[in-house]
Amino acid sequence: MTSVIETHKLCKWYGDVLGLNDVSLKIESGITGLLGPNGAGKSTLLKLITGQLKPNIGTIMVAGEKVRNNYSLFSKIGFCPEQDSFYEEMTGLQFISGLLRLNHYPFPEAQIRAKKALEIVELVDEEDRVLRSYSRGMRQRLKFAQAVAHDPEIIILDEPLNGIDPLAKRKLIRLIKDYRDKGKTIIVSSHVLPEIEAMTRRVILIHQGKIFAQGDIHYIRDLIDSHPHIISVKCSDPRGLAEKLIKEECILKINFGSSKGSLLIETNNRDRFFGVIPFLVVENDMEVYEITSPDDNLQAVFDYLIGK
Amino acid sequence: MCKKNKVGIQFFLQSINDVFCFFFDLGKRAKKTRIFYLISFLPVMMALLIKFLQPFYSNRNIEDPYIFSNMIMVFYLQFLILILSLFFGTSVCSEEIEGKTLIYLITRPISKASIIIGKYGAYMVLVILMTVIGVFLSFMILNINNLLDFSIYKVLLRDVSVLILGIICYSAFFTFIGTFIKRSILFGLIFSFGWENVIQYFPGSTQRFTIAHYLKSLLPSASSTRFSFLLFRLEPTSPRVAVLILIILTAIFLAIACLLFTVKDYILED
Amino acid sequence: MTIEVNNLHFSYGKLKALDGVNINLNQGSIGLLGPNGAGKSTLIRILLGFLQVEKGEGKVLGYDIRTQQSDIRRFVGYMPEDDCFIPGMDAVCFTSYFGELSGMPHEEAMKRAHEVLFYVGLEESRYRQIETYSRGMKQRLKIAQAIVHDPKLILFDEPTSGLDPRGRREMLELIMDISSKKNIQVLISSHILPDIENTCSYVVILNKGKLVAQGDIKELKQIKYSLYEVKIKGESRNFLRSLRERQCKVEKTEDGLLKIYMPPGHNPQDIFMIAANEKIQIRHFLKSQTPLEDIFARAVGVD
Amino acid sequence: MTIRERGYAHWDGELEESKFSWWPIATYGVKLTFKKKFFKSFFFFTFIPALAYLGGIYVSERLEDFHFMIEESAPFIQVNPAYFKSYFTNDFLLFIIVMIIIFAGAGLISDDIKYNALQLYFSRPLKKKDYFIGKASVIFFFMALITLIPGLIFLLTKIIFSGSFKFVLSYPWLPFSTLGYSLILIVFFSFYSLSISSLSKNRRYVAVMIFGIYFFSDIFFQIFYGIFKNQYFSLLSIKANLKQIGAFIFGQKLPYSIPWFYSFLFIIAFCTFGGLVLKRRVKGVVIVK
Repeated sequence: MTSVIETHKLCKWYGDVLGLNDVSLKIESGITGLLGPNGAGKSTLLKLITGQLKPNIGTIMVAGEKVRNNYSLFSKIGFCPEQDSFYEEMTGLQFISGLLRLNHYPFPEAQIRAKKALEIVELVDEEDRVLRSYSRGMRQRLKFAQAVAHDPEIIILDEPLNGIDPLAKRKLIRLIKDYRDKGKTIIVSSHVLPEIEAMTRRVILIHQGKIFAQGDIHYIRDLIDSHPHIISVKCSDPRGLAEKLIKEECILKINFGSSKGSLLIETNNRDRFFGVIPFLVVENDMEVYEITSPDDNLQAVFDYLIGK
Repeated sequence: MCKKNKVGIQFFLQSINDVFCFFFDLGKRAKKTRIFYLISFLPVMMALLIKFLQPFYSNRNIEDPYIFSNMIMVFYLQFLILILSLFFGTSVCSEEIEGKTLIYLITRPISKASIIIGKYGAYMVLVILMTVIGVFLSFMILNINNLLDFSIYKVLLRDVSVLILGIICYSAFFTFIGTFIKRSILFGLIFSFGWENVIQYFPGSTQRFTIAHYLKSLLPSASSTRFSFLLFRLEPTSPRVAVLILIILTAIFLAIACLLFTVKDYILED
Repeated sequence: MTIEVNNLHFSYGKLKALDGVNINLNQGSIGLLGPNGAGKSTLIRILLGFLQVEKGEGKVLGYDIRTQQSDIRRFVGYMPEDDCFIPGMDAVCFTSYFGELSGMPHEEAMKRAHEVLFYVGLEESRYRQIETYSRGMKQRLKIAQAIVHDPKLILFDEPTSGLDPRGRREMLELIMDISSKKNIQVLISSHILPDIENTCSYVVILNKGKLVAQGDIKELKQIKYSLYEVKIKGESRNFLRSLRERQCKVEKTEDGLLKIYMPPGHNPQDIFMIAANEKIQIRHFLKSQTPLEDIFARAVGVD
Repeated sequence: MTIRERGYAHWDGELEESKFSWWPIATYGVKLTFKKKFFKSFFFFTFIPALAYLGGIYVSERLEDFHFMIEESAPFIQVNPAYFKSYFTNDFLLFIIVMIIIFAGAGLISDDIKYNALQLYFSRPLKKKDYFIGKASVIFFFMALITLIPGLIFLLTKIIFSGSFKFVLSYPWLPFSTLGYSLILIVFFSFYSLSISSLSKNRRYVAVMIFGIYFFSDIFFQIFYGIFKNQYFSLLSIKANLKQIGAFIFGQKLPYSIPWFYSFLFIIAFCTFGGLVLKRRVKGVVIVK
């Protein structure tokens, strides 16, 4: 697949604070998830891609064209910012149709497109209310409407699901998926793994300004599987279970947790381990209350990748 | 299909017009614009008060046109248009940065220069509207009794055009200041009320370095009177040259503002 | 008795924010639960004296909320919900400033500020300007200024809103450490239920200004019927079929979690037995008592 | 051997009920203003009038050396209460005062409202009175440096240069009037700038308003005085009222022939109005409904 967005050896720092360090990417059409904790450089990368910031080193090509001060490119790009800032005294409809006029749509066409965009994000009955009175979820959806109103090929969303309730989150995820099916290129940045997992399998992991992993999420999951994992098991007879488990060679370490009856097992082969557990429990007729893996989250992936 | 981007002046003017309409609608509705509308009606209120008090001081024989040209005009020229252009000029750029709404503008298919010029134009029209309405009303009030002889309207026209020229030049300068310095309001105040007043005590052509000088040289009747604001010794440049210089200054300031705005990276986190 | 409030009424104009609330809370960490607009923030603001009480009276740490306001504020720390900082200051300066305003001498406040900033985990960025702080660091700074004068009671207003998972976990650990070992009473107002569940021992549920339920979390969550959250790996179709044969109700949530309702009297180990025969891996197995969500939903009447 | 217990440690000190609970607000406020960009160069700029007048005192002592230069304007350099009055009420100093209260004062309360730090202040045992006194003392500090301190320095240098206490003996009340007038200036401008600063969140808006109201009141007076030549219009202008009080306090001829205490009433009325605005605008929580 031809890559829509390409960056080569991209570096950016604010004063002496490092923003981005040597990032080379190729992004194809469909949804690409940009994952990283707060302050990892996600927003900096997105701002560089949309030409809002000047890179100190490196080049960026979007749809084959240079980005910096190439404003005609923006008829093909839709950007949904992270900040929660609006022209507070405008109504929803005026905000969208006003911005559409800046896309050189004549006034009547801008109105129609604006109404259509508001329908997509289900804000039609709030279109005449002033933005000041919008709730956080509505503002987030309005930002999404602003990014897709001019039907761009490339949609860039900076933390679109941040701080909105689960119901609105599900609605927005469905919307983003609809746009993927229309063949758009979408970049979604977030710091929560399940949100991205619900949308796409293609992920870029970014931390401290560097790209740590890029590719299919399951490839990364398996990567995690191979590295030692901590699993906490609460059962009626922890010592008995431990005694049985010692024989398994996939178990690296077992320590007895502080609370009664809890066991912390470190294993390098989760499939093998989870395959054995049901049999052990059934054979020895043990009462198992809980099986959880405390480090099965994004942070653990990063800690592992950074080799902490 | 996205708009075919015809590179060239026609496209540039088109985007300026779009930005102009966007901010003109927004400006009309903004709360601060309404407050400044009230402020711009102060001279009208003053004119009314003067008319109201006149019968009590019948011994004073200052005729009204003199009041208008020497006092109301001075008030406008020296104070009101400065305050208005300062606030609206600097907010062309810093308002977008403080409110973090710049992001919506620079991700549109229009050049950054057209954003500056479009918004500058929108705010100019707003300020000019405020001023013209105020001047016209106060002029009418003060010349109630001789509304019929048409020579006075020539005076009104000249005064209004001088004020408009003043607004355009000052706002261009403050727009440049807005894109250039973070503490733009304070610098603007020091320039317009510190520098432009102190300069009048200096001899020779140092007066050439203020915008106020060219504006005053367009007003013939502004001779030295006891108001401390006016130039003590005004060596006016000829009107045509003054107008030319003002226009050139406006163009230069706007060009620099656009250049700065295009080149600078505005980090939005304050 | 930490907080005692009886028959408290308050309304913003015609909007009734609190009507007839009676609470008396003592030791331990207290959770204040309720949907947005239930009156949680109003209650906290009344306790701090930001708002004048129309009807009803209350005592905080034994001081009356109407008359002894300054005593209350001396011994209470408050972590507000929204971002609040002073431009131009760095973290040490900010924390010691508010320490001094609580009545600490200057040198003591400076010493204490460093100590507290180390505690909340801002040690390496404590000399940086606050504007350059990320959201998580600003939340920690708000905690630092709330505990700098060693208060007896701390009021947290939505401490974990808008944080990434790691930030949330560390924030909750911080709150638990403060409330558990160091005999400081803590009141946490939040609408995120799991946070309250694993940090508080006592919960008060408000809705539309009325007190809907209150009690110790352990009692409220007795086990009526057993609900298990399970994540499996492998062929799930016949695993689910055999579960349903045992009259267990199974629900699949969108992030791949199975919710299995076991009728009373069934042994949870059957799940493992079925998994063993179907060669399914049970990656996550959690017996969750009736989660606060149900109590909350029932109490608030799912609106 | 004790192991330092990890985690939260109590503070063994005692919180005392201090009378000066506004003191930290003052010290930190001044420190913050100094940290602002461009402030140091601007701050030096504010001492120019004081230095000029100090030079004048020196010249007045050495009249015979300079007589070849200024025969006819000798009375100008005569140091007497009129000299003090001319320092305290000249336009340039008042312009500098307005500039300094914009630089130091515009953001005092408006930033607190914008970054909602008010709830942090008032969740402390801090009364509103202390908050205002703390913020006002920041302005007190900067204005005293260009009004009170120079006045006392002038007195001191006059005594030292003339080598005798004759000057003070001839005008014993002068130190008290310098002190009195400086305090009036400071109190007035504190109320003025703090009340406007509490009106809006936007710092630039406050700066324009502080400047606009002061200058507009003066222009308003000049226009009406120009037309009607009635002294009572001087009550409209802030600057005129301050000059009137200054002239009275330094025992000089009043610039406007209206009773001096009218101006005094104007100043008091303005301060109480400012106090009311402050009381209403600054509260622990902004109820946004």
